[in-house]
This record gives sequence, structure tokens and C-alpha cells, in this order.
Amino acid sequence: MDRPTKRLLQGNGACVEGAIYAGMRFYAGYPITPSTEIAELCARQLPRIGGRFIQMEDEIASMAAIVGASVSGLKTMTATSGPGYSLMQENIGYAYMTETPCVIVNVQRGGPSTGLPTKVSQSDTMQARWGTHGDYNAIAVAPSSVGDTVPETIRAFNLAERFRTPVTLLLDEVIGHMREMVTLPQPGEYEVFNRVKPTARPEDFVPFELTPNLVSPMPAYREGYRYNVTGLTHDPMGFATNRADEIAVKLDKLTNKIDNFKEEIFKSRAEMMDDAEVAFVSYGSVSRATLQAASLARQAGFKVGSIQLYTIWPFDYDTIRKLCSRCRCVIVAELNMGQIVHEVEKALPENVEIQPMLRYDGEIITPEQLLARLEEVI
Amino acid sequence: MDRPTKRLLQGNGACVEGAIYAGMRFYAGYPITPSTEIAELCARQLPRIGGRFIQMEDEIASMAAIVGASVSGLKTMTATSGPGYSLMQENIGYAYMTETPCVIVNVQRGGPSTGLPTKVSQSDTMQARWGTHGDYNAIAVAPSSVGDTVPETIRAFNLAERFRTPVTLLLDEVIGHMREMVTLPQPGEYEVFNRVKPTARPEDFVPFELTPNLVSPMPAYREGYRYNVTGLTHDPMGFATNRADEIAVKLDKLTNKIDNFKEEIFKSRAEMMDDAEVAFVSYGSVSRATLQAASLARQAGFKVGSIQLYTIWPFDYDTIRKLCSRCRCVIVAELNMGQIVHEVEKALPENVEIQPMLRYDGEIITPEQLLARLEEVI
Amino acid sequence: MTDTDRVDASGARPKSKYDYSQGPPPLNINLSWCKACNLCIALCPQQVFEPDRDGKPVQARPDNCTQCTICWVHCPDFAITSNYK
Amino acid sequence: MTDTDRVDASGARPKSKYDYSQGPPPLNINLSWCKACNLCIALCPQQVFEPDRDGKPVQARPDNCTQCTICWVHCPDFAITSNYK
Amino acid sequence: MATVEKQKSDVMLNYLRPRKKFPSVWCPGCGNGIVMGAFIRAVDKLGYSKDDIAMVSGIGCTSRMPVYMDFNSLHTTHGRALAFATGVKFAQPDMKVVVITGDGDALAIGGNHFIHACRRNIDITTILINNYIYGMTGGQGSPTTPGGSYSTTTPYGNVEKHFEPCHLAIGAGASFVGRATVYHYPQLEKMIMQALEHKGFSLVEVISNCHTYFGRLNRQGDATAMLRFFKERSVTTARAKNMTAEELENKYVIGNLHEDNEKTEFCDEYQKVVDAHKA
Amino acid sequence: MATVEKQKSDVMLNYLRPRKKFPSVWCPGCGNGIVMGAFIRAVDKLGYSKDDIAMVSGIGCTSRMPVYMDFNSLHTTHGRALAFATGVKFAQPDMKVVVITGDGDALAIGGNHFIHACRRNIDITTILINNYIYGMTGGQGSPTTPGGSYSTTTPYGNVEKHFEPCHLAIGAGASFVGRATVYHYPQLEKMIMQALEHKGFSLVEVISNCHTYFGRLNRQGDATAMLRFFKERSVTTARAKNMTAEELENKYVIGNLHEDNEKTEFCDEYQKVVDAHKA
Amino acid sequence: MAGKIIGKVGIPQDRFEIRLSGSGGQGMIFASVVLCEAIGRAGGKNVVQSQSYGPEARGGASKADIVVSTAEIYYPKAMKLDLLLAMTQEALDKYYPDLKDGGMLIVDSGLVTEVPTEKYYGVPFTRLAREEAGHIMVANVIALGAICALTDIVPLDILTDAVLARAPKGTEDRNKKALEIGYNEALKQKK
Amino acid sequence: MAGKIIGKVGIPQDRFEIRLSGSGGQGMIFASVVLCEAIGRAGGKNVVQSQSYGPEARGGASKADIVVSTAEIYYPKAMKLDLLLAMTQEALDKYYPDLKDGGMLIVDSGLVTEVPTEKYYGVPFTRLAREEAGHIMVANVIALGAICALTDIVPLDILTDAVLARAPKGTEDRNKKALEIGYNEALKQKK
Ligand SMILES: Cc1ncc(C[n+]2csc(CCOP(=O)(O)OP(=O)(O)O)c2C)c(N)n1
Ligand SMILES: Cc1ncc(C[n+]2csc(CCOP(=O)(O)OP(=O)(O)O)c2C)c(N)n1
Ligand code: SF4
Ligand code: SF4
Ligand code: SF4
Ligand code: SF4
Ligand code: SF4
Ligand code: SF4
Ligand SMILES: [Mg+2]
Ligand SMILES: [Mg+2]
Repeated sequence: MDRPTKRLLQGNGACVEGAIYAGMRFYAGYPITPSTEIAELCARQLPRIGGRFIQMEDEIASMAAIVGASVSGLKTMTATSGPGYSLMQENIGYAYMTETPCVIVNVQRGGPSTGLPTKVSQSDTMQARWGTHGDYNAIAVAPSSVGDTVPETIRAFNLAERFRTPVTLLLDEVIGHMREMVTLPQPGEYEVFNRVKPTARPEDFVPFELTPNLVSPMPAYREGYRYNVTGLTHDPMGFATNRADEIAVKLDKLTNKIDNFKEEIFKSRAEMMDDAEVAFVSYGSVSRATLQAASLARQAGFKVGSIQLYTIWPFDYDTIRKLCSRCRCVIVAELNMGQIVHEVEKALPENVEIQPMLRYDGEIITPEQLLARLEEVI
Repeated sequence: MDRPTKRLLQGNGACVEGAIYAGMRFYAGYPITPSTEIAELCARQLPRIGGRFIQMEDEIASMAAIVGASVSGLKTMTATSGPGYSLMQENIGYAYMTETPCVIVNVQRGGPSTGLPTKVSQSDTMQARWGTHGDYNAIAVAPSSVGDTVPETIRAFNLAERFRTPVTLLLDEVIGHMREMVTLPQPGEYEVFNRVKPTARPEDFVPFELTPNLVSPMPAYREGYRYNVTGLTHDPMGFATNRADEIAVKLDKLTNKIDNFKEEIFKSRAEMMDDAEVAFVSYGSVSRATLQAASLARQAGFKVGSIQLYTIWPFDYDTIRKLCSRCRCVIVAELNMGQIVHEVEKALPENVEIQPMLRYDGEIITPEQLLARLEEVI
Repeated sequence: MTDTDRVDASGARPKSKYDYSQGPPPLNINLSWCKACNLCIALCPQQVFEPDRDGKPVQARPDNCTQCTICWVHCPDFAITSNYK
Repeated sequence: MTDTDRVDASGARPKSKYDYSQGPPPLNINLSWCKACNLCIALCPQQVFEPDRDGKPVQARPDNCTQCTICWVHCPDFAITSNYK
Repeated sequence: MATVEKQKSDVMLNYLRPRKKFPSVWCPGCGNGIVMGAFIRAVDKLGYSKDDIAMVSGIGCTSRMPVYMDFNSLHTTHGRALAFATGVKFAQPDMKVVVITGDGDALAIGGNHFIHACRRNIDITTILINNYIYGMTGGQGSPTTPGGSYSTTTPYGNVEKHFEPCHLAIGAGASFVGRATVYHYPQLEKMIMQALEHKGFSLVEVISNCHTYFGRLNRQGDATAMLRFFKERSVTTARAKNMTAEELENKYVIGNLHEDNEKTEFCDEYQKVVDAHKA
Repeated sequence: MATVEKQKSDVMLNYLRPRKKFPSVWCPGCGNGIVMGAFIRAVDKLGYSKDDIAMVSGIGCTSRMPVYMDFNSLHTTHGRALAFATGVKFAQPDMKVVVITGDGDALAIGGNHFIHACRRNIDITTILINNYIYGMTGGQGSPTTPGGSYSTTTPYGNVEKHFEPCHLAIGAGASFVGRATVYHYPQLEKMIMQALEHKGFSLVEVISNCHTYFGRLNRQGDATAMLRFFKERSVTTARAKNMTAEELENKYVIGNLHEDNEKTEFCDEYQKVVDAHKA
Repeated sequence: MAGKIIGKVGIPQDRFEIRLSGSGGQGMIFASVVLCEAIGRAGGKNVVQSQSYGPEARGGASKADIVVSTAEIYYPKAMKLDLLLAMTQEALDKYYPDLKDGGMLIVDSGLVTEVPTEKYYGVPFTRLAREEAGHIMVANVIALGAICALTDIVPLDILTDAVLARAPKGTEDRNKKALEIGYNEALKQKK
Repeated sequence: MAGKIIGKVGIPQDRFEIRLSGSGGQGMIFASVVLCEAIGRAGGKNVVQSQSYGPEARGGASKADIVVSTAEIYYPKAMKLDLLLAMTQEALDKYYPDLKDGGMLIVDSGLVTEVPTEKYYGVPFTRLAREEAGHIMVANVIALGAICALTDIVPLDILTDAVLARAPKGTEDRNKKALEIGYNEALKQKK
């Protein structure tokens, strides 16, 4: 099947292209605006490459099915939006606890509740970190255009497999639905990480072994390793435990396997930040406008920069602090009532003024709005 | 039925007593350790007072049923633990959006996932603020003993009715299961807030009217007011809207009706804080130990104080900052990997040292541990 | 807005027991609610309607109408009521 | 730990086709797994067992055992296996 | 059931929600409007007070219905209408509680609440508009999409089996179960009346047209064509009795399929406990 | 089905999980252990490879079973076992996927996945241990708790109606449905073998004893008493055919209740699409 | 708003914004996708397409926007239109205010009767589709032909390729013809 | 740990910690609840009871702790036991290490055969229950009687009231008798 490598795609379509490139061969989902095109494209494309698509009875089942299929040995994905993401939370927690790689795409729309199904929002940012009960650590990745949705989706899969953990890919209605020309990557153009398989003899296999990087090798089913997977807090053998020492070890593992590699996971795009006195911090579709506003300000002679977060979680406070070391003011622009702004506050010293530039009425932030805000602070 | 007003109760039992005192007459739930006794007691007690108990098919349905019954006109409650709380998130969001009063009790156990069903934890603290998708504001209340579970449950109901919003009552396995002698309150001893009913003529009734305090009067069914309730973002009439201006007004209402009354909602117990140089901040069952540790330190001549949060959300940064104005070090003690510690960090100036004192192995923090940590900082 | 145009029936006498010649037309059509779905036009057993330029019903053969109810109970937008029933 | 005590049958000859007099007792009982639920004792059609002080089965009438399988298939803790089957 | 004057053709106008913009969001010709008309006329004939009716729905095209009517309306989350409705009914047992739901809403995400409401035999009337597809989200397969049919998520023809909503309800314990179509209006209206009057859980499955998606993707034509199709393919329960399984293939059997008036109702039974134990 | 040597009484020891502590967490006499024995012996007789078996469960006493056996075991969240299992089976269609579940797990919180797995006719064997109560959480009512029975959440006797799991499964489209008890061991083992060999969704409902809660609260005595009770109250499908509805009241009808070997299976049908469209 | 930045540099206007609007069944989304693809393939320009949705995804969207620029397109939504195509009166009434002063307006002159300006192109797309192209369905493609003729946004051959690549099998001729009809009809009017 | 604070004030030991332990069916929870209630009703002292749970709530818990203090009980769990009742050998083996030096140990001498100290009270509670109180079920109540006799934690009459208030109808006499048996049997041994 030879198709032109440059194609007009919606962000949702770019996500499917990225996922298939990364090796995704199992999709389970339940339709919901504005993510539905992802399911529809998977339904069409997966059979063609020997993959599997199933429409489950709801989002809870969708999340369950991708975990089951991932434990069985496939790279898996689901996609949803706010209400479905909320429903998935319990089983996302199961994926954290069982250290099962998988990618959950959340194409964000306005909330809470049914909210604004066809309107853009970034208001599930904090939920992507704290949505399920208990202690754990989360990875969330956020592209800002149709074009970078392809590599960022690949990166989401790589992180999931590399760290044996669920990864949330945060899109939003604008990116998901907008169409742009995208050059599809050639084989080999991006690294594709495949999960590390055990080399121990089956009888010596310790499924949740504490390896140096805290990630345990993971066999597929029918590879000769039979072990127990449970959502109960468990020891390295995978057996439930109530022992305080073993409990702490497990939770530390879940946290540290990510925290210890924050630098590997965190990704941002800093533009014109070297000497910036005022900076924008943003992510997702908003970053397009912030970048333009910053450039215009530079043209007008002001030392303004832009930081775009490609990784939202884990939030890398150190990097942000370093990048903003010359800033006296940071404008955090997001499509919600102020979520990542709190993290930026945490990252920066008290003498840096933090200006939230928030919009939560279903529309995106315009360059004019950003410039107007800039005018106030420069 | 005359029963002694002083009784040996579990925290779960105290919660039921408080709820009934506050006027709860409808309970829907699904059993889960360590909250189950709440359901069992409601099953036994509600019919005796003409109330209604129903065991639903799951937690999603439980949450739905209490919202349905609350809209119909009753004061309602459900109780659960981590996994169930995660499942409830979507419909909790519906309660936020529709401004439906109700109380959700989360008797916390260890997570993530099935985790540690019989072990104590406080690791759903952040979830109580950010668990469902979208933007909203949350109220969460946390007692620290069986005794204060009665008034705090009453307070949770009062806040729910006063602000037309779901309120989470955060217990934990230790409080829920431990037994203490409790003096049950006499009628009239505590204020009981009943929801404000509309006085407008039905044809003039604006169900989600923007009143001065932003809380709209709420009729019961069959009181002559027929209106539309929807989880879609809606205008004051209750009709779905896509208009940017109306959307912003609705979300501002949800946030400000709580933020504007933070002082009324926030409750903490500050002991020995007037001149404290070192302070504990804690909540729930941990606060018992912190209070003891602070007292002992005082006896030993050190200026140590203790702040117990009865209201977790909204977090009142100003009050905490004021209370800690003389502190050089604050020890935040909680049974998780560090959740409220971030809020305390946000509240306090940079020169105050923040020491997390965390335990997440299923056991509670002992006074010895707290004293040991104190020794390090004084 | 109500369709009050009377369009003459061309062919055979209607079987209707109603005599519309003295009063208003058999039906009231709320054109601002009508979505031109064609159901009334297609389902009327007496071919009372013809579509107008927008596809909305015009009572082309009013005298045919037997007030059988079919059109208005099937109108998904409550755009049809009877002037006689 | 395996129950290897032979307790003499007091009454009638067992109907068993097995002769246990030369070999090990009819059954192996893993007392460390046995939870003293009483099912084997109650369900054995030949009254082979008696409970010990802890309620665990003792082969009181071993020669009665017909190796009918009932006790071991019903033992919820896999504490009974046969020495003959 | 109050005796009412002979019903006027404009009776439904009395029941439309004041201050709500009309016409509805539905596509031209969508069967949802026909069902809404039948429901209103049924309520009017039964003489219920508007205050005593609570209409609960989930999410979907169908579920938008309650907002248009001047009853107590609760437009809830996708699939959960029956769980919310259970709260309403149990809190206000004297009300008529009606759930309007789609095939996806009731049987995909909402399947569990559906079978449990049937099991409890709680006195809720459920009108399930079965258009064989997810209309609202743009034409994905639903649990009633027939094998081989096309939808946007079954681009090669559906490989799944479908539910028969009525059979599922009977297996789960519902005490009134019937099937109607939007073509067969008088039967539909009558069945809704019977369901409303039935004490216990009642299900009315209404075969309806989503020509915008199901019709288009499966070449069944426009609204008119689909209604005609329902007409041709329907047989009444009476006639079906004398037909072979083969003859019945691809037919819609319409009429009352199950009725059990002996089964006790949930709220009633609970009330007995309250009466016996109230202090 | 490989021919195997005559089975030894200690065969199950070969299938117990190495390095797992025995005995189990279950109460003395809990029927779960009996079912586990029957399952192991069935697998052994069928000669399946351990690697080819995935056992998936939710949460509950019953759901603790898989960890004790040396197969691939996935102990998931409450009620969701069938949804996880669907992922496993669809990803590894050549495996034998078995779900072990309780009445609460399968039919309360898990009811939706249960009916959808039946509908899809996906080749999963579900062993539903019906002890009429929530054992794990300490004796609350379940969707199979009979009317009038006591549990900690039905302190005045249950006012709800109960599901018949087998009827529900048939209504939802399962293609193999049978009922057994922990007393009737040989029938149980045989039924599990049949279910495992059946292509499509198979349900084995096993009536079992939770004497710790259901038995105690309803004065049915200890494990032995409850097993005897099952013995007395059971009639085979063959005998049941000639009995009146009245005679059948309070009886457990055991045996195969439904079998449809014509119905196509989900993964097979999907494979056909892949074969037809694979580039 | 003429502050320190905007006053100095302004927001660069190196973008061309197009809106195709009509009613549900008129294929505006399809037309916008094809047009975008053609512009994208022609090279040298960036394009972004976006569209409006009804409740959830249901109901044909009636409006699609395209932003074209030689520079990177930072802001993906249309702000002030350079070109508005209105296939119905309703669409024109709704979107005319978004048209830039001096922006190009193209309407279906068979369906749009009241136009609030005199500077516009009117082509009876729907009538031409029915009467000359053989099917009402291709009115949108006729409109594309007209846009091609009236602007220099994309060459006709590339547009034709793009249309044919997306059109269902068997409709190639009809679509080709439609493009030509639109192109020629508009050329006649080109001022 | 003898730092600046603890070195000076220590952790006040104004608390008396009791653990009742045995196997699932022996009614340790019931006994602890009744004992707590009695202490609470007697007045002047604070009590906190807690218990251990099996997987989820299932399976009779086998251990219940009571903390008694005249002061506020800040820390609700037992740390070092002042009194351990062990109704089985297993329970004794498991919890003996938690007993304070010089703490009081009471065992069911019919079921516990190996005691790692000589300073303990042994009463054959279960045998007494079966043989003298008429039902094995009341072994726990006999143990309560013994605790009452061996400590001054609660007066017998208040304990009796508490037991009777919680005991099922019809078992009053049996329970009363059980308390007395335990009380008297223990008194005999009181050193
Ligand atoms: C939790 C959740 N998941 C998914 C959706 C998206 N959604 C809205 S309606 C719908 C399906 C509607 O289908 P049906 O119930 O058949 O109603 P119809 O539109 O056909 O009347 C879906 C999947 C949602 N709103 N919430
Ligand atoms: C989401 C969620 N809700 C509730 C629970 C608590 N819970 C655990 S097992 C169980 C019921 C088990 O009953 P059943 O499935 O019949 O299994 P049994 O213990 O009787 O074998 C419940 C309610 C849970 N673990 N997760
Ligand atoms: S009432 Fe009957 S006859 Fe008259 S117009 Fe309507 S459908 Fe035709
Ligand atoms: S049925 Fe109603 S909406 Fe449809 S064309 Fe006729 S009047 Fe218009
Ligand atoms: S095998 Fe049969 S006869 Fe022998 S001990 Fe067991 S049950 Fe009794
Ligand atoms: S059946 Fe098994 S566990 Fe029960 S008493 Fe017999 S050997 Fe012990
Ligand atoms: S999409 Fe289908 S179900 Fe929805 S309104 Fe249109 S025709 Fe009706
Ligand atoms: S509680 Fe019941 S189901 Fe659970 S192990 Fe005990 S007897 Fe078995
Ligand atoms: Mg539908
Ligand atoms: Mg059970």
C-alpha cells in the first residue's frame, strides 16, 4: 500500500498514524466527541495491518481491555474525552499498580460533566496527575499541532514501554479536529522502544523485580513465564502483601522509576529564552499563539520568550526554574481556570511575578489577548 | 426509642449518626472495605426513621442515585473507599455541574488500585480536589477522631446544602474502624442547614439564577417548579449553551460560590501556634499524634505548635500563612507520598523550611516518629 | 407563521366528511418549526400535500383531507395541527 | 506433615477392594493444609474418619475406604491425596 | 386514570417547555420527535399532572428529549439515566418516573443499570428508542447494530452479535416488555399508556430511524423510506405466533411481549419494611 | 483434547503455584476450593498446556482463586474481569481464557461486562461461583440473594428480586450455559470440561457455600450442612422437565441449560475481516 | 489596542482566511478538505482547516475554515475572513460580519437572495449542479471550481487531482465536469 | 532515641493497653467492644478500641486492642501491651513480643501449652465454657470475667451490664454465669 507520505490529517488522525508507527496493534475504545475519529480510524486501519480493534461497552471496559491485551503482549491504546477519562480512572490505577504499559489519549473538551462536547479545553491537566486514588506517579505528554502529534504519540508509546506505565496523551478539541498537512515519518526515522523481555529462566523469574532502573522486564503470555498480576499491593513476586516494608518498596518503585528519570521524560521547547525577562509557559494548542506573541514582542524589541511543555507530567521544576532564571514575569497561558499555573508557581522563586492568562469559555486564546497581557507587564 | 446518648462507636458509626442528625434520609451505596459499616448501619437505621437505603449495583449507580434523590428533594449520602471513589468521579462531576448537594464519604485505604483494603492511608486527598475532569471547585472535610466525626459529618451536610455542591468527607481506615465513646448531640445542639427553597412564582423561576451569594434556591420535585437539569454547560435557565459568555459565567459561578466564602468553609484547629517557631500541619487520624508531639515539645520548652485541617478543600492559603507567621519550619505529616505538603508550600514564604513527614506503608505515624523529626529541626 | 394558502384540488372529490370550503384549511402548518423532512407529504394517504421550494408541505389538495391524524402524529416537529380536530 | 497413624477399625470388615493391611494407609492427609472444615469427615460414605482434637480428620476406619474419591475431590484445601489412586 | 375530553391535535403544545427554543436539535425526520409526540399524547390521555412526572435521560440524540417537555427533567450522564431515576423514584415513590434512552445509552454503557432496574422491578417506565446506532456521536456501532451492518466503527460490516433489548429485559426480570415502531403510531401510543399504568418496571422498545447515519451507511434511504421499511418488516405478536423461526428472520415482532402483574414492586416492598420497623 | 493417563488423586499438586503460600485465604470448608480442584482436574484431563491458559478474575473471595494456580493469572478490579479477559482473548486468540468470578463481581458491578461478553459470544469460559452473598466484604446482599434472605445490608430480609444468572446469560446471548453445585462434584468437573471445549462464550454457574456469612445469617449451618442442602434441593434438567413450576420452586436445576454450537465466535469473525482486508 | 508591541509591529497579516459555509448536507467539509489538500500539495504554503460541530458530532457541520499562509500558522482559527463562500441565506447572514473589509464574497445566487453588499460574486451553484452537472451533490465542487477561478490560491489541475483522489469511485467524470463548470462560470464574472 | 524532647519529658505512659487475641470464631471483637463500653460507662477514663482485619473485611478478625487512659488518647493504636489475653497458642506466639516487660499475660490454659514466661495467669476458658457455662461460645465472656478480677480496670457490675446489653436475648443467664466463673476462677489465682 503506497500512499503519499504527506497527507492532510486531523490531529486525531495524526495520533493514529503515530500510534501505528510506534507499534500499536490493539485498540479498545468507546466513542466520544471529540476523540471519536481515533476509534473510527483504528477500526478501519488496524485490520489492514493485522491489528485488532474492538469497540467495548464503555470506557471502563475499554481501559480494562487494553490492559489485558498489553499484559498479553501487545502495544495498546485507547482514546476518550473528559467523561470517559473519569470513568477510566479506576483501571488506569490498575495499570499503575501492575506496571502495565499502555497509552490513553484524552482529547480534551470543556467540563465538568458532559460540559461542552464540541468545545476546546485543557481542564483535565490536573486529573491526568491525580485522577485515580492512591499514590503513584504519572506521565502525560501534550503535542501542540497536528504535525507534532505524530512524534509525540510515538514518544508516549516509548515512554509507556520504557517505564512500564500508562501514559496519557493530552490532546484537545482544536488539535484533534483541526487539519494540517503532515509528513508521515519513514521507518527508522523515529526510535521505537519495545518492552524489555526477561532473560531469567522461568523458575527464577521475579516479575516485579527491583532492577537498577526500577523497571522490571515484562514477558508476553505464552513465552513460558507464568506469573501473577494483581491490583493489590504486592511483593516483587507479584503476591499480595500487607507487610509495611514491602508496601513502601512497591510504592517507592512506582514513584522513583519515573522521578529518577525525569530528565529523560521531560521535554519542552524553549524559544528565545536565553535572555528573556518575560516568558510564556504554555502547552497544547495554546503554544502556537504564545510562540507568535513572543516573536512579535521580540520584533518590537522586548526580551520575551516562550516555553512550551511537551511533557506535562512529571513536571520538571528544575528545568523551568533554570529556563526562567532571568525572568521577572512569567505568563502561564492555559485553557482552564488555572491548573499548570500552580506548578509554575512552585517552580519559580517568589520574586518572579506569575500571571495566569486563562480562558475557559470554549474558545482558544488569541495572539491579541496574549499581546494585550504582555503589554501590561512589559 | 431512647438510647443512651453516650455510645461506643466506630468512626463509621459516628458518621451515620452525624448524617442522620443532619437530616440525611437517603443512602445509596455499594459495599467496600473499610467503609462498609456505614452502609450496613444505614440499612438498619434508615427504615426506622422513615428514610431509605438502597444497595446499588455499583458505585457509579450509587452516586447517580443520591444525585437523583437529592434533586428530588432529600438530603443524601453515599460512602465508599478508593476504587469506588474513582468510579464515582464522573457522576461527582455531574453533581458539581448541576449544583446538587450531597455528601460522599471516602474512608481511605491504601492505593493505587485495589491496593491495601484494610490498611490506612490518606492518599486520596488530591483526588478529592482534582478527581473528575473539567474545572470546578471542591469542598472536602476531614475529622480526626470518632468523636469529631459526628459534628464534621453534620458540617459536611451543611456545607453541601449551603453551597449546593457535593462535599467529600474524608475519613480513613483508622478513624472508620476505631471505636471510641461518643456523646451523641441533642437536637438543637448543632445547627442544621436546610437548602434554600425558591420563593419566585414558578413561571418566573430561574433555576440557576445568579444570586448575590451565587447559590441558587433549589426546589424539590412536586413543589410546582419544573425545570431542566443537565450536565451540559448551561445558562441560568438550565438550558445547554455554547455561548462563550454564558459558559464563563457558569464556570465562574461554580468556582466563586465557594472561593468567595472560603473563610466560612475553612476550618482548622490551631494549638499553641501563637508563638510557634515550628509547627505541625496535619489532618485526619494523624492529627492526634501531631497534637501529642507538639504538647510534649512544649513541655520540654520548645515553641512548637500544631495545625489540624478540618477543611482540606478549599485550602485556605492565607489562614495557614497567618497562623505560621512566626514559624521557621513547618512539618507536614500525612499518610501518603506528599499531597497536602504542596499546598502548604504554596501557602508559606520561601524562607520557611517545609519538612514532609510522610508514611505510606499502611501504618499510622507514631508520636515517636514525629518527635524524632522534631528533634532534627529544633 | 401558518400556511393559509388554499390550493385547489384538481382531481376527484375528497372522501372527507369535513367540508373545508367555508372555513380555514384542514391543517395549520407551523413553517418555522417544520424541517422539511417530507414525512407528512409521503405518509398522507390522500396526497393532500405537495412540497414547496424548500421541501415544506403545502396543502395542495385540502379537500382530500379526512383528518385521519397520520400527518400530525408523525410530524417529528409538532409543526402540524388540525383546524378541525 | 502427613498423617500416617493407623487407627484400627473396630467394626465390620470394609467393603473395599483394596487391601491396606500390607501398605500405607488409604489416604495421605496434609495436616498443615487441612483447616478442619469437617467436609471429608461428614461426606465419607464409609465413615473412615474421626476428627482429632483440632477437628482434623484421622483415619479411624481405614479398611472401610473404598477409594471412592469423595473426600479428596471435596477437600477445599487439597489436603487429601490417596496412597493408592 | 382520569377521563379526559377528546384530545385535540394541538394538545402537545400544552406540554412543550416554555422558554425553550423550538424546533428541536434533531435532524429533519428523526423518529425521536414522533416518540415524543406519542409520549405527550399518552400522558395527556392518562390525565397525569405535569408535576408528578419526572423524565430522566442519559446522553444521546434520544436523551435530549426531556428538555423539550414541561415536566421535571433530568438530563444526566451517558448510560446512567436508570440509576439516577432509581434515586428519583425511591425518593418520590408517588411520582411517575420515565426514562428516555437510546440503544447505546441503555445497552452499551448503561447495560448494567438496565438489567438491575429490570431485576428490581422498580416502577419506572423506560422508553428505549432503538435506532441501531449511536446517532449523537456520528454513527458508530451500537449493541443493537445487526451483524454485517455498516457504521463508522464497523467499516467492514459488523462482526458482533446484537442484543435483543426485549429478550435481555425479560431475562433480567422486567415485568412489562413491549416493542413498537415509529411507523405504527397508534400502537406506540397505546403501549406507552399501558407501560405508564403498569406497576413495576416497564420497557417499551421503539424501533426508530436514524436515517442520517444508520440509513445512510446502510443504504436504507431517508426518513420516509425507513418508516416504510418498518411497516413492511413488522408483524404483530399475534401473527408471529403462527410463523416459523425462518419466516420471522429479519422481522420486527411488535406488540406486548411479556407482562407479569403479580410481581411485587421494589418501592412498595421497601415501604413494608419501613412500616414494620419505623420507630 | 489429548488423551491422558488415568488421573492421580494428587494431580492438582502439579498445578499449584510454586512459591505461593498454602493453604488459601478461604475460610475452612469454603466451596471455592472445591471448584478450584474441579477446574484443575478438568484442565488436566483435557491436557491443556499451562502456558496456554489465562485465568482472569475480579475482586472477591472467589476471585482470589487464580493466584493459587500455575497459569497466567490476572487478578483485576472488582467486576471487570470479563473486560480484561476480552482484551487477553482478543490479543491471544489461541489461548484458553477463563474467568473466575463471584455473584457480586459478575452480576452487581460487573453485570454490564457479563452481558456484553455473552452477546459477543467471545470464547471465554466463565465460572461464576454463586454463594448468594458478598463474601469478601463480610456478608452484604448480592444480586442473587433471594428475596427475604438476610445479609448485613438486608437486616430485615431482602426486599429485592434476584437474578438467575443462567437466564440472564441466555437472554444476553451466551452459547453455553450450565449450572452445577459444589456438592455434585463429578457433574461439576464434567461441565467445566464441556465449557472449556465449547467454542464461544460459556457460563458455568456453581452453587456454592459461604457458610461464614450466608449460612450463618440465614441459619443454614456449616459447610457440611450447606452441601447437604444443595444435595437435597437439586434436580437435574432431565428430571426438571417433568416437574411443575410449583414443584421446581426453591430447587436448583442442575445440568446444561443451553447450548448453541452454530453461533459464530467473535475472534473468529474478526479474523475473517483481517484476512479479507490485510494489505 | 495599539500598545507597545502591536503599535510597533502589528499582527502580521500574511494569512489568507477562507470560510466555506452552507447547510448540513451541502458538503462544505468535504470541499474544505479537498481545497486544503490541493493547496498543501501545490506546495509553498501552509494550510490549516477547522470546522464547527453540532451537539457532540452529530449533524453535518455547516462551516469550515481554511487558513493559508506562506509563514508558519500560529493561530489556527479564522479571525477576519478574506473569502467567504455562502451556499445559503442563513449562512450568509451568520458569517457576513466576519468578512474583512474588501474580502471576497461568493454566494449561491440561486439560494441567496439578500446580499448586504454589491461587491460579490453570485453563481447558482445548486442549480448548475442539478441542471448541468447531473447531480445536486456536486454543487460544492462547482463552488470549488469558482474559488479556483476567482483566486490564485491553487492551480486548477492540482485541485482537480485532489478532488478526484477523494471522490467516490464512479463519480470522477461528474466531479471533473463540475469543477470546469464552476471555473468557467466564475471566470465570466471575474472583474 | 533520647533526644532533646524525649530525653526531657519522655512519652507519657499514662495509658493501659490491652490486646484480646485468639482465632476467628472466639469472639474477641465482641469481648473488646463490651469491655470498652464498660470502661467507658464506668467513667473517668478514655478508651479506644481497634481491631485487625483479614483480606477486605472477611474472616473473623482475631485481634482487638484497647487503649485506656485518664488523659486524652492521642495515639489510638497499642504500642506496648500492658495486658495480653491469648486464647490460642498461635495468638500467643504472634503477640507475646508486643507485651511490655512486666505486662500481664492471661492464656487459655486448655489450648495454650507453651508459654515463654512463668509469670502468667492460665485459665481453661474454653473448657470452662463447655463444661460449666453450658456453651463453648461464652469462653470470651469468661475471659472478660477473669480480666475484671485480675485488673482494676472496670467494676464487675458495670461489666455485667455491658455484657448483657450486647448479648442476644435469651443468653443473659449464661453470660452472667460465664462472667462469674471467670471472675472467681481468676481470683483464686490472683497473686
Ligand atoms: C461517558 C461517556 N462516554 C461517551 C459519550 C459519548 N456519547 C454521547 S451519546 C453516545 C451514544 C448515543 O447513542 P444512543 O444512546 O443510541 O443514542 P442516539 O444518539 O442514537 O439517540 C455516546 C457514545 C459520553 N457522552 N459520555
Ligand atoms: C470498585 C470496588 N467496589 C467495591 C469493592 C469491594 N468488594 C470487594 S469484593 C466485593 C464483593 C464480592 O462478592 P462476590 O463477587 O460475590 O465474591 P465472594 O467474595 O462472595 O466470592 C466487594 C463489594 C471493590 N473491591 N472495588
Ligand atoms: S390528516 Fe390524514 S388525510 Fe389529512 S393531511 Fe393529514 S395525513 Fe392527509
Ligand atoms: S412532517 Fe412536519 S417537519 Fe416533516 S415536512 Fe411535514 S410538517 Fe415539516
Ligand atoms: S475415598 Fe471415599 S471411602 Fe475413602 S475415605 Fe475418602 S470418602 Fe471415604
Ligand atoms: S476436607 Fe480437607 S480441609 Fe476439610 S477437614 Fe478434611 S482434610 Fe481438612
Ligand atoms: S443523528 Fe440520527 S438519531 Fe440523531 S437526530 Fe439525526 S436522525 Fe435522529
Ligand atoms: S467468606 Fe464465604 S466465600 Fe469467603 S472464603 Fe469464607 S466461606 Fe468462602
Ligand atoms: Mg441510538
Ligand atoms: Mg459471592
